[in-house]
Amino acid sequence: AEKVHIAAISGYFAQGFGISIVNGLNKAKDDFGIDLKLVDTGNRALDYEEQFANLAKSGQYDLIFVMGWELVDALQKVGAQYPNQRFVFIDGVLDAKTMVYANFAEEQGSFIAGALAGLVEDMGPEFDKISDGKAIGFVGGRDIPVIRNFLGGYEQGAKYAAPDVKVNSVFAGTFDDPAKGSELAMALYGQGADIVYNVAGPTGEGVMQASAAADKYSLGVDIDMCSSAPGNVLASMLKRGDVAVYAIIKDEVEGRKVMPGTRTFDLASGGVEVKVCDDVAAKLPAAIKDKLEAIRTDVIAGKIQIARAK
Amino acid sequence: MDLAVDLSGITKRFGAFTANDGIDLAVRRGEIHAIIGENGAGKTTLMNILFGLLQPDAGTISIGGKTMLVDSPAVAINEGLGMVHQHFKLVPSLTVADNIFLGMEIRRNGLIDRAAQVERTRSLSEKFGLRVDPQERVAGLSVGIEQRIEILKVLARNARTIILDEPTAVLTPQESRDLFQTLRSFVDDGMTVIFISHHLEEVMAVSDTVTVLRDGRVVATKPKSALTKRELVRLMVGRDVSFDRRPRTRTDGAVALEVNDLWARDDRRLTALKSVDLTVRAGEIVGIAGVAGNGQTELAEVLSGLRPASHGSAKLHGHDILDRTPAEIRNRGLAHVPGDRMVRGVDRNASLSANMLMGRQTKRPFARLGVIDWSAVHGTMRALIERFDIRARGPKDPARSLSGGNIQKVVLAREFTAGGDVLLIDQPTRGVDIGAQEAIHDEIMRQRADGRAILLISTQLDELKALADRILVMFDGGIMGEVDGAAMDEDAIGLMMAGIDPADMTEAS
Amino acid sequence: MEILSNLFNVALLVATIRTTTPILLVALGGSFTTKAGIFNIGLEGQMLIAAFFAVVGSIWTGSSLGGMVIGVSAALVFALIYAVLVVSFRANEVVVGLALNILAGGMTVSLLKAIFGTRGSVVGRGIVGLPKVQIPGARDLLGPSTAQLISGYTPLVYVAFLAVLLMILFYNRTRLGLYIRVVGEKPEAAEALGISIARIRYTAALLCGLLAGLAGAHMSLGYITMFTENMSSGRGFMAVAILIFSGGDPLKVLAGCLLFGFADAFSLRLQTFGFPSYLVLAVPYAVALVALFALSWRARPKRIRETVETIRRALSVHPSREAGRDAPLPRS
Amino acid sequence: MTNRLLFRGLFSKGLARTLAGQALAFAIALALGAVIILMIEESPVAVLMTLMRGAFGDAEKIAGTLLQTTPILICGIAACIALRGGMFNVGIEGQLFLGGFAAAWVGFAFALPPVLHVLAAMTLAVVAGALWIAIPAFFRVRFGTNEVVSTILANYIATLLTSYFTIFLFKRPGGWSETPPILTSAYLPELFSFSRLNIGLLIGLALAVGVAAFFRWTSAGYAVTMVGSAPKFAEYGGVSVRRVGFGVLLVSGAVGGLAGGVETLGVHHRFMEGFAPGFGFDGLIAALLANGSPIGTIFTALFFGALRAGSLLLEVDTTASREIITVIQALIILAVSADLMMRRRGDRTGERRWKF
Ligand SMILES: Nc1ncnc2c1ncn2[C@@H]1O[C@H](COP(=O)(O)OP(=O)(O)OP(=O)(O)O)[C@@H](O)[C@H]1O
Ligand SMILES: Nc1ncnc2c1ncn2[C@@H]1O[C@H](COP(=O)(O)OP(=O)(O)OP(=O)(O)O)[C@@H](O)[C@H]1O
Ligand SMILES: [Mg+2]
Ligand SMILES: [Mg+2]
Repeated sequence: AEKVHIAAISGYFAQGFGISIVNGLNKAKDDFGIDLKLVDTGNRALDYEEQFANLAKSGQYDLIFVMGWELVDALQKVGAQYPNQRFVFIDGVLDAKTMVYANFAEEQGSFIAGALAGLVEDMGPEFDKISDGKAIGFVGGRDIPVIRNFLGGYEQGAKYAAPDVKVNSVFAGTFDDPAKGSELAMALYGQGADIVYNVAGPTGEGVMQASAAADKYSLGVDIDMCSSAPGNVLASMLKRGDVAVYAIIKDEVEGRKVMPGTRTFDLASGGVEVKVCDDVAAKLPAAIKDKLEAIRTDVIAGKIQIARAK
Repeated sequence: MDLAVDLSGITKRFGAFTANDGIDLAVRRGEIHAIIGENGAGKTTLMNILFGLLQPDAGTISIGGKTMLVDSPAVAINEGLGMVHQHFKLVPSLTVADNIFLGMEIRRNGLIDRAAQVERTRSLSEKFGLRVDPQERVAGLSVGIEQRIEILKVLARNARTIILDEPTAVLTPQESRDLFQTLRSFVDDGMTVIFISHHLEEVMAVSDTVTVLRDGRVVATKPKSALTKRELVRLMVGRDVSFDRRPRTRTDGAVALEVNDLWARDDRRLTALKSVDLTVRAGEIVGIAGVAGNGQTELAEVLSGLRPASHGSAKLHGHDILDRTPAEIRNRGLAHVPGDRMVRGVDRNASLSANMLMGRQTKRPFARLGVIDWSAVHGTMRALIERFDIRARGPKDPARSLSGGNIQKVVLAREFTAGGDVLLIDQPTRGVDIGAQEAIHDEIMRQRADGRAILLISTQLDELKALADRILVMFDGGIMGEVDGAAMDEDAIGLMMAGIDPADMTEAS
Repeated sequence: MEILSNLFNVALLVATIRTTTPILLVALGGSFTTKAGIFNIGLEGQMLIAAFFAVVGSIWTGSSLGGMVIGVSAALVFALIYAVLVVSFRANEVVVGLALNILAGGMTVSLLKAIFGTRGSVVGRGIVGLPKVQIPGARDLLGPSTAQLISGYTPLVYVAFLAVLLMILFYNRTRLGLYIRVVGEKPEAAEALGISIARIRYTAALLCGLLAGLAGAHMSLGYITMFTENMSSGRGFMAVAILIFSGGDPLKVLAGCLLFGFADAFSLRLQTFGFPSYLVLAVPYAVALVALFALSWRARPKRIRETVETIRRALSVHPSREAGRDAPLPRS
Repeated sequence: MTNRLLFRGLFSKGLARTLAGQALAFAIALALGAVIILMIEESPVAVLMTLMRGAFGDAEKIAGTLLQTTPILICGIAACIALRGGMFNVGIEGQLFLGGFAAAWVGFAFALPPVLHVLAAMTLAVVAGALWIAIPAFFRVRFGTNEVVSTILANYIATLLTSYFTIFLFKRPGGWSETPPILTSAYLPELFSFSRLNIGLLIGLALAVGVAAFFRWTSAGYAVTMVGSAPKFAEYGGVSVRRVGFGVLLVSGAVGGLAGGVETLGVHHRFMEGFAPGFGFDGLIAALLANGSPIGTIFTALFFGALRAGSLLLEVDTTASREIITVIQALIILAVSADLMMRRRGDRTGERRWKF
């Protein structure tokens, strides 16, 4: 078959979810021998349209993966100018019918993470390193809708599993400042939270390290972060960008031409999932594991409705 | 002959300009050697070369009989040379002792030993009779004390030859006298003194040998005893210059400027003007005498609106000007030649035209509806260059390319043509060579004849004597007294400049 | 009450010490250049490049000390470039500083890619962080909660605070310190005594690089153990701000850094009370700005004294001219 | 006599030297850049050609370059104005953000007839920029508070404040962290059908020429220049140094706000978080490299714009990444700032134009 040419463009390849996408792309490259081009948008909105146009105009890419909400407007404009160029927009859905949308249900995964945190916190000192403060925390990168969606799912999950556990949320205002992430987590731990969920890219790495320093728990995001602070990471909420891009490229390579439409990656399809770290899994009482599994089943079955942040 | 310093064939060029041209200078050990010359004659340049601050393009330097390369002040200091610069080089935030030992700190265990420095300063100060408080900060000390510190700095380095560049320009006559006594005692101890001065009396009074520089060349080196003052002037300028009083006819105009009980503070917020009263009439020149720093500059600044007064009144043609902005006062008819021409008087980097435009940038014919007509500006400037004999290529030359005297003429040209009928002139010929001085004096007399009221501030009695109808002497912010310009008594003025009422003196003696 | 005790506690002070340290280190570095009369807006870049090379060095040498040395060396190279351009070539300090910041940003990302094959951050991968120093006996003497205040930080925290004292000593009692001050305050004085202005400024720039390098190494090996692009996050600029209004005096620098560090640590805690993050995040900058304005207001004690005098005089009986001879009447 | 010759000589020699120095600096920067490019296993020639093609390859690319130039130019003019008055406005970034937001707000919150709408939005952008610098400016002229510090700090606050407005008060429902789009009546007209390049560029050019003419030909411009280069002289000559200083900073801030308005109304048609980061600093560097001359800033801004635009293609067509471009750009700035030949002589009297 002819070689498939793929380009991927984003400003976030350096951060959690972006890394998982790059992982997926690289895996596809290894497995299918595709031609792969990664482009960094930088952070200036002025540049986006030209960058898309440069890619689209070359005409050599079968699919162009685009990731990041701030790129949507530019993408729609350029997409309209190059109707023959197929774009895959990752991490959201718009109403246009011209593109492929890969949509992730991060609120579902966060709901499970919140439920896990709620359940563990509810056990109190019974569980290693947990106080009876009944509080958990959340550190976001910037206060933007996507992150709010994570937070919403997390809060709903925690409330659902343990109604009297309080969720304290804070934002670092940046994805690039791990020191600040660590400081924020310290503040949350200091105020009684035993478990802190980070959705903050590199800033969140600081949260993971703070959990080790304070000997409390953290929850990873996007990719498996259990090794960031062994013994102090409860679980990671995986947002499987790698699974999504790999699946889409696989279709393309195997002749099932990727056509406009929406693909949803949720708990049911394995697009988001919560991976409990092995050491924690070993300690977690069976009852808790069962409850968590029940909640998961209910979410998949649609018995539990989770509101998305707007 | 036992020479302390022997310079031969020293040549120094700045670009195409030769500041020192094959200069030979031999200074005998144990003498006071004066160097005189017009502005820009190359005196400071020569001393800077001797001291290692500048490198000559040609020539050799011998110190104490050894010919050597002096490529840094450190070398010169090592050879027993010390220099007190024209502009003092003290660090205001450091104490007296720290300043004296800067560059040769006394250290113990690698740390500066403050106590030892203070002790040494104290003993030096006693030994040479130069009193200072070693632990005081230099910021806020008077220039006289600053000079003492500079001299102590030199002595602390065991200098055997001391160079002083215009040491008396900022001193009162008494302070100068003390200084020369000190210098004389140094020489008696076998040290050597080289000093630069513009004051011929001073040179005649204290030096043993005099070297005259003109245009970067030595025109004469002679023992003082073989010279007269008149001869010195001719050697310096190349012609006879008269300091005679300008002829005049007495005119009694209306009161133009009236100042009553005026008080003000200086930049350090200390009282600088104390109850100053004066009046200036149209067609007269009122001189203000006094040692620099006794409130003259502040007086000029208050009158031109640059400095707030703290009390009193000042009226220009009967209008109160104390609460007015500089622009309003200008518009009322006051023109001001500032004492500090490089900072206040010009923008060195701007063209002559731009400098001339200041203060009239919104007025016709230079501007119409806020738009400047540069051709009119250049035209006027060209005419001024002609009229005031300013040595410049044209109106677009940057001010910095002119010599000090010519820059001063630019300022005078601007202010004399500003249309004001009251002229406030602060140090019109400071640092200006004698030839240019004459021209400036002519112009001031012309302004007087035109009926302008002129307040002339000068630290040079010769100048006041030549120009002023009446002379007020300022001391410590107040007016000590008044003398008639035509029949002025220099001794009386000198006493008043030092803060002594001549009446008291005569009584006492 | 509970809110207050939740806000103001030992943890807040400990956090303040942590947030203060990196800014303090880099600002103390900048103190050298400030005192020597050159303006260094490139502290951010020196810190960033050091943070990167500290991580690289720590992986290469397998030791945190090795990392620190290599990180500091990188900052010194930047400092040297700065000095060559600003001191020898008389380039505009702001342009050079800003350009070096840009260079540091671009270089770290490029090298990250070249060395680690990733974009963004390096975590794990054998980075050896600096150990925590437990002060022996602190726990027994002060109790576990207060002991945190002085014990359990990474070494550079102690270095930063100790450096304040050392630098006071340095400026006041050592020859080099004195020369740096003189060169900044009155270069002609230094020149006339044969002190080389250029050499002193080079030295100051390199000393600045040394401390900025330590600040960077602290960021990536001490504060946390990782590198991420742009991780200095404006701390260098904050330091520049503090330097300008402290004039580089170590004590004032310390005060400024503590103020900012405290506002930072405090505002992070404010967020948990539900204030919008964007407003709360602006608090440290707003505090610094208000402090700056307040200080420049206060910097005119004489004016205030004069005003007080005016009022006093206005209230008292009209003094006679004789009495007012040395202290004249203020104009009403 | 000698002086005349001396100065004529100095001047022409100086000019030749400056030009030669700049060329040398440029060559050194490019050589260093080439080494770096070789290190990432690309051909320097190919990179340079791609860069040129990306910046000037066809009409669209040239328009792209000019599009990048516009905000740098306007920010650069803002910096020039302050520099002329002897001050540093490092807060252009903040004024840009506030101006951008203010224009967007007028754009989406009000329905006005076309031209009026643009004018209203621009006016508010300008006012926002001026207001944002008003407090630092006041403290600068009244108490001498260093404006470099206060405007740097104000930048952070401005960025966070606009984010707050955008996300908490005016977020477009369902959208990214952005305001609702502005109405088409508030759009700045585009110059060509094939590009987003809009009359913002003309505004920038007109501003550059206008500001240059203002300084060159008007009484007020003369007063500002004098306050900047010799404040004591200006004060003596009757210019109110404080009032002029305040006015200069205010106008500089206003132009910074205008830059934001142009970006919002001309390009993005909405305000979003992080909408134009770094333009303020680019503008400042462009202005400093042009030595504070508005006309010179047109060229330095164009140079930066071309580099940025060129690097966009570079990233697609070669394996060199945008960071490499950043590195080369920084090297060029460093080399040019050093002005190699001019300042090598060790004279100690070299004056600095701006003090901190
Ligand atoms: N660094 C320099 N660059 C160019 N020209 C210089 C420099 N230093 C001095 N000159 C010029 O050399 C000449 C001699 O200057 P110098 O300072 O030695 O004069 P001076 O005799 O000390 O005069 P004054 O009595 O005014 O102090 C002057 O015309 C001066 O402008
Ligand atoms: N940077 C320079 N390069 C070349 N020549 C200079 C320079 N600066 C000054 N000069 C020369 O020095 C001469 C005058 O300088 P300066 O201002 O020192 O004069 P001056 O007569 O010594 O007056 P004063 O010392 O009282 O200010 C000018 O004519 C000029 O040619
Ligand atoms: Mg001179
Ligand atoms: Mg001299």
